[in-house]
Amino acid sequence: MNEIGGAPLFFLEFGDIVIYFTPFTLTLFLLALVFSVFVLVSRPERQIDIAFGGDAYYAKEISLSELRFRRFMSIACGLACMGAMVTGDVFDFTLFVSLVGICNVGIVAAVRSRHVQNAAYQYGLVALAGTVPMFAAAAMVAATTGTLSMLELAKGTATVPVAARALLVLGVMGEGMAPFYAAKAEMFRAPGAPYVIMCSLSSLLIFLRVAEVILLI
Amino acid sequence: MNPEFILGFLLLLGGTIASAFPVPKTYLNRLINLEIPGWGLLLLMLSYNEALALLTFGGVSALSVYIFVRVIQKKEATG
Amino acid sequence: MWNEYSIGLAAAFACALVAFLALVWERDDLHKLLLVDLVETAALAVIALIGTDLSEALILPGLVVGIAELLALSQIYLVKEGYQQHRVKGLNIEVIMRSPATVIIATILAVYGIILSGFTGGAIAGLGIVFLLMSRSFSGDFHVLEMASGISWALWVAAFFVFMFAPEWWYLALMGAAIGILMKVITKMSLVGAMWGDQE
Amino acid sequence: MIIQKISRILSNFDNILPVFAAACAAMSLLVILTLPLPYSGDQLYPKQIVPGSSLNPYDRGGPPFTQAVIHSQYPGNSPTAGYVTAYLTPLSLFISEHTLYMGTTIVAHPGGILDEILYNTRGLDTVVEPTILFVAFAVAAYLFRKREA
Amino acid sequence: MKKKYALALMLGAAVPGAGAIVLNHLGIIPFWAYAAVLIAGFPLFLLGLGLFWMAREGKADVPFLGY
Amino acid sequence: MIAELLFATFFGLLLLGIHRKVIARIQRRPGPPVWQEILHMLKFSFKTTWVPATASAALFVGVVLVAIGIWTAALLVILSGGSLLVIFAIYMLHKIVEHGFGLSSGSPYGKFGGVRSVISAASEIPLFVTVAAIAIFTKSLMISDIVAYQEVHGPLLATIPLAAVAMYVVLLSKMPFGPFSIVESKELVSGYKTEHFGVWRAGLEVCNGLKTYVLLMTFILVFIGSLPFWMILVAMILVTVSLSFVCALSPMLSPYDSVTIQTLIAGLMVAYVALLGVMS
Repeated sequence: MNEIGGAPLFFLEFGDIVIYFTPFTLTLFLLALVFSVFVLVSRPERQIDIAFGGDAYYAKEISLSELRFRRFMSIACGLACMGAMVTGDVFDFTLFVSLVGICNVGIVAAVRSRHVQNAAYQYGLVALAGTVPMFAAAAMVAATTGTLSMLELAKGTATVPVAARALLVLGVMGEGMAPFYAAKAEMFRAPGAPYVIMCSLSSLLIFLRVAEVILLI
Repeated sequence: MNPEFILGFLLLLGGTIASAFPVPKTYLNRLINLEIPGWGLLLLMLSYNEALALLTFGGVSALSVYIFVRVIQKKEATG
Repeated sequence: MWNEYSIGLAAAFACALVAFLALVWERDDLHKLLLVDLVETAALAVIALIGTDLSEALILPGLVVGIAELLALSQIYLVKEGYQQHRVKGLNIEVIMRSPATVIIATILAVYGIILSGFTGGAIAGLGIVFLLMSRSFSGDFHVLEMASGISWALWVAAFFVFMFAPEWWYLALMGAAIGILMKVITKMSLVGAMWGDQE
Repeated sequence: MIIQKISRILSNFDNILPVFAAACAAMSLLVILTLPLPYSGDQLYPKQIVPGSSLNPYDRGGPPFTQAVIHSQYPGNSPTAGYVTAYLTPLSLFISEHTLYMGTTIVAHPGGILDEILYNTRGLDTVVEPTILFVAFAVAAYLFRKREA
Repeated sequence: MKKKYALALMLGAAVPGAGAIVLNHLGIIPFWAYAAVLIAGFPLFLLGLGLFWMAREGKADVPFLGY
Repeated sequence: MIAELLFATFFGLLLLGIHRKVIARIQRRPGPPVWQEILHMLKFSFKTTWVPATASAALFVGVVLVAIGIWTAALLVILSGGSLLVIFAIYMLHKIVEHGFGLSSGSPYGKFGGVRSVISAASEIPLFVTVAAIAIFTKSLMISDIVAYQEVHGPLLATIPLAAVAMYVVLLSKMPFGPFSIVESKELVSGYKTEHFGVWRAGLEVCNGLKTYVLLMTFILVFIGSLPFWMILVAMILVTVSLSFVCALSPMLSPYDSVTIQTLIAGLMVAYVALLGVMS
């Protein structure tokens, strides 16, 4: 089944790790790029909170150092996403995904709200625990098939054990956490729209990519 | 299957149980028990002749102990 | 077909099972962090079971991811619990406080690390510096450290591109990469040491 | 209603780690049940043990500045693969000629099989991985420094 | 936003788009290049059209605090 | 292509109008005329337009462009018979557009809409199930291959009805006024679109029209197969009407319950595909 995301358009070879673009991964790559550019050029919004029981309202401001740090983290997250979208190596993919996880933690860790930090910590723990099934999956792929390259695995000469695929999905779930939505939503209450959007974008992107990967290998 | 392999896995299993359910359950106790599966892993790497991984694991696990001790000390300083 | 690999895998996943079960019932945040560190060990064991040179090349990144996230999370923990302000005076062990032994151990580790160079060397030499900074309660500014680590990262990436696009210069690339990554890991590790001496 | 109970558990973020850990534990159990798995004989970068060599666990053959044979995925993509493996710095050459214990250091020294894999054939892994290190330490350093401000 | 700029935006998106259609029909550029121009151009064209056509200009405000 | 794009926009908006009308008739209200949504789109482009003072300007405008852009891309993919996975990717990424709309303005209502959109991320998982189930049978995910497969083997609707149900639920969760439309429920004013007014809102309406058209078209092509063009349009209207019945007759769920139900559906579907995979 080579036609999962369309035929590869071109390859970029870094030794054993071959980066390749299919129409599918190219679409995702471009979206990650577009949102990274948004992060780069846009100022954060000033979130308005209304004090109930009166007409008072106040805007939350983000300090300059916090802004710089979170922008840096968001861009790193965008780059990690782009890498995860196009890499053609299972272990490299897991590394990019863990980079996405730690960047997501970083984006919200700088927020001063105790509530958000709590959510960030819980999410960080899940992200760290998620690396375990992911690395285990990559190691099992290497041991049972003798290769890590998705292009080789897609040829179908060696069968990847179902357990390894399931572990890979579980690990990416830990990093991206779509069904365990709670902490991510709490992280979203933090001000700084362009940055928190990157959290959500990255988890959607790695989900889409892992779906392709497990269908491919 | 050489002795290092068997011993490594026994230590890994025993150490995991010991640090998963330490008695009494204190931070330091658990941290010290964490060293046992670490040793198991070292023996396992030794049985596969992975000298460099072994060396790095040694360095890195020492570092992680520093990190944990720092956190525990700060927490305990509250009293 | 119960080969050595499958037996090892069974044992490693049994460890993971036990550790994850402990994690299910754990409510304390710091205990959770310790248990997550325990779980990482099982993952490393699974990677080690490949038993080729590749497995070593995979263990090193795996280790680094673990320690890096651990450091970040421990710092988040301190901030979120409000323990950041608490004064902790160095390491409360008499022997290494202000004694020449610290310097000697640190020097040995650093020199050995530099001889090793590369990845492992960075970790070992970094450990030496951590040791030194811990006992000396260093509280200088990080800018120098961060700049050094940034430069070494750039050096390493440049070396990587030389390997890929101008392979005839492999010797240069090898030296650049080895030194770059050594510097990079040392500077990052020494941050841990610097964090110890934060009573000021 | 059962659905409301489930949503109450899932909506509290203190519960996500236990839920995820439970999922992982269940998966570990399933993996154990699917064992045994075959171990592929055709591995990349296989280990060769040359007893008696002073570079023991890491002797991959080849004198300095010649190309050793290593089994990589795409040999065509890295034409210099094997040079790095065979290269010894003057210092490591000296140690390997005079002692039997070079094996513990050779690979980390510039030149050696791990440098070959980490820097050359699987270099992108190593680019990503210091980046993870960098990002995580940046988070820690930022939070640490924020207290001072 | 001045109407002048909106018009420029609209034309700036429309002209390459129309060009891409023609070139694709003549077989000079491949389908993907045409698609890329269209995907980037269509939203810009729509917004430019809307802003130029009827939208009135106003001073920036915080609309949801008006009640 | 431009003609198809414009047609898709207007026909999609017409479908949304029909949706509103049918719901209204079921609930014994007269309801708006069926072209109401098209009028809406035109009306919004006459209105005063600026960027709110508190908003993150680049993002505020950028998401509108992205919203229209991704659905234009989806239409192109479906017309050229490209990969189904790309369409589903675009569908999932529509979530980001919702977050962007909700969060970029700084308004509390928009923010709550955005946060709800984040927590309902589980609603997309049945999509993967659909993809996986289709891949098991057709061995390819190119829409042209899937259509060709159905000409030989008959519609996939008969082969894998549960996968069709999964995708139907996904469609349902994107229709306004449905049981899962927690992102735009009325206690949030208009949810994530509250603060996008004037031309920005007109752009969003264009995106909604395109989205509806593309999703229904995908559903029909993938599960029924190739039909004459007018038949496809009729089938799209029929599917819309059936969706309207569901929307009109079911209450809106509370946010977390909606997510839990979607997660449970997703879990069931995963089990179903695992079963399919084992059997094939």
